[in-house]
Amino acid sequence: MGRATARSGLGASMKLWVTLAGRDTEVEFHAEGSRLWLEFEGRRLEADFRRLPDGEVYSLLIGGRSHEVRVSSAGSHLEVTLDGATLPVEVRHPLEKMLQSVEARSRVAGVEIVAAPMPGLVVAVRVKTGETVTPGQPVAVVEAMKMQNELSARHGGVVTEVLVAERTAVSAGQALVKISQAGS
Amino acid sequence: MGRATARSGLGASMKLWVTLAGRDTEVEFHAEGSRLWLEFEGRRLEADFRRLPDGEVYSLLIGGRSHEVRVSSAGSHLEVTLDGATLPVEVRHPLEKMLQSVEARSRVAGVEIVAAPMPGLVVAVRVKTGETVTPGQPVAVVEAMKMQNELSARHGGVVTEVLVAERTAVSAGQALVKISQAGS
Amino acid sequence: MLIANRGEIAVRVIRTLRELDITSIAVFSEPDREALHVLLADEAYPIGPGPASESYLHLECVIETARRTRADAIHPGYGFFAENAVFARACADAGLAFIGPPPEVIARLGDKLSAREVAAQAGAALVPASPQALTSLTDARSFADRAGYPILLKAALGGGGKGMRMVARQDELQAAWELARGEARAAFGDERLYAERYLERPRHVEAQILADASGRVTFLGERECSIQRRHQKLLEETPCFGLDERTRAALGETACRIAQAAGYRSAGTVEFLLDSDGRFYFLEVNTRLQVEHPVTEMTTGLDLVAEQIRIAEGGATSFGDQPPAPRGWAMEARILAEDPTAHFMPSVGPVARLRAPQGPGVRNDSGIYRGYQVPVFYDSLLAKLVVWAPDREGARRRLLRALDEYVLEGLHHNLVFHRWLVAHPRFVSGDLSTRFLDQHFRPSELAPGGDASEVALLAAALHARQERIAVTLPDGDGRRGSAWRWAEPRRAPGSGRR
Amino acid sequence: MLIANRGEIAVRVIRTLRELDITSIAVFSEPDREALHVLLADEAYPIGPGPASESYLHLECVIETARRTRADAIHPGYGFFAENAVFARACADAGLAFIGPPPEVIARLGDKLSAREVAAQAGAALVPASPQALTSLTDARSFADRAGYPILLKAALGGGGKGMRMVARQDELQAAWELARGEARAAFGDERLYAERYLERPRHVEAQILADASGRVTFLGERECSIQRRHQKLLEETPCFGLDERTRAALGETACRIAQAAGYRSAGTVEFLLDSDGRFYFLEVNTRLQVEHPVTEMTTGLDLVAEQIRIAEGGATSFGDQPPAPRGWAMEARILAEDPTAHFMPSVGPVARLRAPQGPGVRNDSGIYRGYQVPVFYDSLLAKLVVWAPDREGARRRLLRALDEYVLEGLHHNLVFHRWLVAHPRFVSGDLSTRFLDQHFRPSELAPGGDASEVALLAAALHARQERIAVTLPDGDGRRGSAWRWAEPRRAPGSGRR
Repeated sequence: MGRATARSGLGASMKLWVTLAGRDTEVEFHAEGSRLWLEFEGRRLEADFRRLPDGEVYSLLIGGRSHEVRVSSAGSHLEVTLDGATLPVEVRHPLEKMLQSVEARSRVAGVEIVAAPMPGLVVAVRVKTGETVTPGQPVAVVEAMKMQNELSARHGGVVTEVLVAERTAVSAGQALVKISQAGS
Repeated sequence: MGRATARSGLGASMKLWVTLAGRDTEVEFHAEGSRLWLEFEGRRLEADFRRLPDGEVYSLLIGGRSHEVRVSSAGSHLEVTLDGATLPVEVRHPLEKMLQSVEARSRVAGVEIVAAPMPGLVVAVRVKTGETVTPGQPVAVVEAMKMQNELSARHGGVVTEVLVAERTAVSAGQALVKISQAGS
Repeated sequence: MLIANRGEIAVRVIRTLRELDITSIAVFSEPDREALHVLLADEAYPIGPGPASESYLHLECVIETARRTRADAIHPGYGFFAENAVFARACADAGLAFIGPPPEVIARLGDKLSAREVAAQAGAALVPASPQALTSLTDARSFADRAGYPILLKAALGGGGKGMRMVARQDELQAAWELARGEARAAFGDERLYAERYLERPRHVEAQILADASGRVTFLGERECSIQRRHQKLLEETPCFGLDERTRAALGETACRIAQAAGYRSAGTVEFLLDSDGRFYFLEVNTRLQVEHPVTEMTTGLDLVAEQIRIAEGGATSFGDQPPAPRGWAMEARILAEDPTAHFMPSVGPVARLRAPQGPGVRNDSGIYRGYQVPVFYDSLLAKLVVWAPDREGARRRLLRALDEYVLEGLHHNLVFHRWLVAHPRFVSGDLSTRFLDQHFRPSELAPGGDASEVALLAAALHARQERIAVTLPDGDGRRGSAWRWAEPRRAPGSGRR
Repeated sequence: MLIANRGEIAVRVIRTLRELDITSIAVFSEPDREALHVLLADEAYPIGPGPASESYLHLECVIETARRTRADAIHPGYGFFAENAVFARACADAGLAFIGPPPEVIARLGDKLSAREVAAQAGAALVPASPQALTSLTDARSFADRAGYPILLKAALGGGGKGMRMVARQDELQAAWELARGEARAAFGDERLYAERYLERPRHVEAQILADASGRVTFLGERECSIQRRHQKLLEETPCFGLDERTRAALGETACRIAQAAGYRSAGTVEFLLDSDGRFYFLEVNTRLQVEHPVTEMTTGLDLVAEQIRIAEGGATSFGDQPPAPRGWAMEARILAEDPTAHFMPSVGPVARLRAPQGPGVRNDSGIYRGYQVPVFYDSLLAKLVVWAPDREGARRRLLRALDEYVLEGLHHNLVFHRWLVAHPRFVSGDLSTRFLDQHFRPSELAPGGDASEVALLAAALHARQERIAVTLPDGDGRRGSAWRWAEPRRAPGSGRR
């Protein structure tokens, strides 16, 4: 893979593609003994990436700067937590990236699902099947942690299904109301 | 086992022998639904023993008193840590206890081994093979964590073997000097 | 002493009880079996299932547990029964000392309308408000028409922002009315609302008072609590920046007069709105220990829970007639299980990793520990991060340092929000009001900067490389094959090997 | 700024640097790659293998790292290079500001013998001592014969109890001489010893001073550090119990005069022995930040590291000529990886579980975190637990509460020792001396009480029952078979089943 300039067999030099919020970067690794350099975007920095004993967490020294990061797998991508923020990063082998670029995607469009953002209790459903809702119109109220949260339709359209009754406990992500988007 | 008065199959009632520093107690368990009572030394207390998510640690509510305990296995016995102190406890099935009482033990006697109490560096060996040492006589100095620790013979006798040289790194429990006890 | 509460405040009370050599008795609901207050208390007893109404708010069960465990007294913390006169009376009837003011004082000040009467009689200025509870939406509409929009709807028994809604225009009134009533019913079992005129850019300033058993009232300094979201305080500090000595003294005197007029005992807080012209208006009295009491403890050196207990025992305060002069500056950030990047949506989950900040001038009051599972039933306050320094800028920098140092993973929380807030130029300059977030907060500003993105990119690449190596297997010809760890099936047969 | 240290003190300095917006640059030895100071610093660089002489005490390597990372200044912490004049001079030569006094002051005060000269000239009383370094055992013997036993052998460059031995009788002299020289050589690279008369029941009291860039010296209160084991302080407090105001003032003035006479700059500590008759004798000057500096920070509200940096930048202290009056009482317990039930044997290992105490009046300064592996190469200080309260009894009770709350598992430590100490009647009454442990400490008193034994018995039984159930397997006839988890083979074939 990559440039076959490996000095010492395993991992001496390799390359990966990483993508974060549209930023698409090639990272090349060069290992020499116990030291490791990264080349990316025309720069070259020494890296020391050490798994800490306390969970899925690393200490990363990159060009001397010290960072503590958590990296965890989230389905097809990785999630990196640092300084309290979590960032989704895709990592790909260069070959895989080539293949992906020719792949097409189909999307289920035209249906909006209003879902519970977190576990809680449905205290009100404000719409009925067949009713037309406008963008921003409240459709349900979910109580969680003593606060009542009003959930609204984002795009609006016609309510095709009401999936929960009032006073029902719901889990995070559970669909409450389906709305067929106007025009689709 | 024990009294076969179990109401609900598994674990409804059972008995164990526990020993701590010579105190030898029979503990009988009575489960009723999700509640559990312990009978021991003529007393009966309700217990709620819950494993905490943080390691091998339990929250124990015993007669309402709240304790946080770590219980870990140490070979043939258990070690219970509470309030910063670690106590060794033996737990036995009643049948096993009966069998053990008829067992005899052989002991290797008459040899004293002076061992490194922790990892460190041997900075001095004060005795030679064949030398007679008195009880309390220093035999070696091990430096660890910047302190020099003088190790002495407990019983004394004749040095039969010096197992390390000065300036050697030693690990915890490593034998340094063997002493054949006078009179054995 | 039994503590009829949970979370950080139960832990807070247990600490003082231990220092005073008083046995601490915790109670817990089923999902709270592993909560920190259960672990730290001397004794702990179950009182029912998760919903507060069946456990922490189950009056008979709490009183019965206190009786059964032979407690002499009950500390209610804040929330739950803290401002419930019926509970305070039930304690007295059961021969238990209630750590707080007498039931009739709670009743009189707990009802916002009678509290306003007391305050008015004591000479405090009031924000124009409906003279009694609104009986209908029409009532609310006619008050608003008289006083002018915007108005504020508030639960008569309210507190902590529950059952409170701002109404900017007439067409918002009906929806707000219903939401506020729903919340008031759910939180306090009483759906009565009242309304008041909404000031444009007020600051929320409150006076900490302590009334001893003989009725002597001491003012222990004010707290600035303007940083709020939906009437929920997020960050508090003491003293109040820019408050001149005359206004501070007047505020303290007014608070003491109100407490005296009400026959107050124990620790209490008199809340005011401070207008931009320096005038202040009485808001309400919180007849309990406040969430934000630690900032006052930091500047005065007092333990307010210990003072409450002394007073309940019929004694004087620890300082008699020489209250300590407040020293330096303190700030408190409420660490909530809420995601500030997603409309402050509450979050539950395990505390996967926790390393609280330490070092000079830092105090943590927390109800969580590593591995602890935050339950869904209660409010979202995980911990309070409190700092002290000789001056405001020192405290601000210390808070920022402590926030940077805070490691809390496994659930969403508002640490990035506090970092944004404490670094905000308007916060730095002390230009605060209860509208601060409306005016300045944009969730997009919480997005991590360019440096963080780069670090995340490289960390992900390094992790991928390392995990890949970790699962490599020998391959016959001396080279190695590797498998990717994460779930997505590889598309190219060669891409998983090298 | 580069921090030429590790552990809790490196973390301590990093915290202040962050508050001052100064980039913190950590250095680390190989076994310290995962240490807390590496994680918390802005930047971190390797400087060599585990032994201090090849890393933290490798002068060229430290200076070269500072140069390469374009640091302007080096903070030495305590220990390592903190009192090394050669290092301070090397910093100056490399254009780096050394955070501490000038090299010539370090040299003059660091040598115990010339320090005694300075003190004597400044009018301080001295404990009778050998006028210069002892060149031989014979020298030592003749000093002891003149001054009378017991005597104390001390490393000329010593500190922290290293290279220090008490000699009670003549026949102990030779062994002590050799051990002290060995330790002195290992710790300071200089085996010179001197000797002094050993007072019978003295207290160790020290004065914290701060000398600004213009040479103005301020006394910031004393610290009582009598609780020692082998000359290693274990618990410190401020103020010093029972010290009358006149003696306190005299002590402070003497300390300031000594500092002025030496041309002192930065933070420093003048140590005295306080005899039971109220007279005090100069011991030595520690030309660095002390381990126990936080107790002074608690009562004065100052950040001594920040003050050091201000002074190094050529500025005045933050308080000018109005030093803050110390307020209340502070105590510090040193949490060491030493087993008090086994001759305080050092312990290494992983921090398997950690929950530091929190709440009012508690400060933690710690170099550890959960999962951290304590390495064998450095000293055994894991953390400092510091408390503050308005008075000594309040601070003592708070410390006891915090010690009770402390969860630290995975290696041996001295928490049970501190609990014993802080609850001891002689400690409660303030009857302290440097012989406290010799007189009162019996390891057997650390054994847990009867209640703990009972809880341990029951916990073990419950664990056994639970583990047994946890590994039960279905058995054909609907009953269940179970296997014991621990290693010992079962003897009776039936005993593992029921």
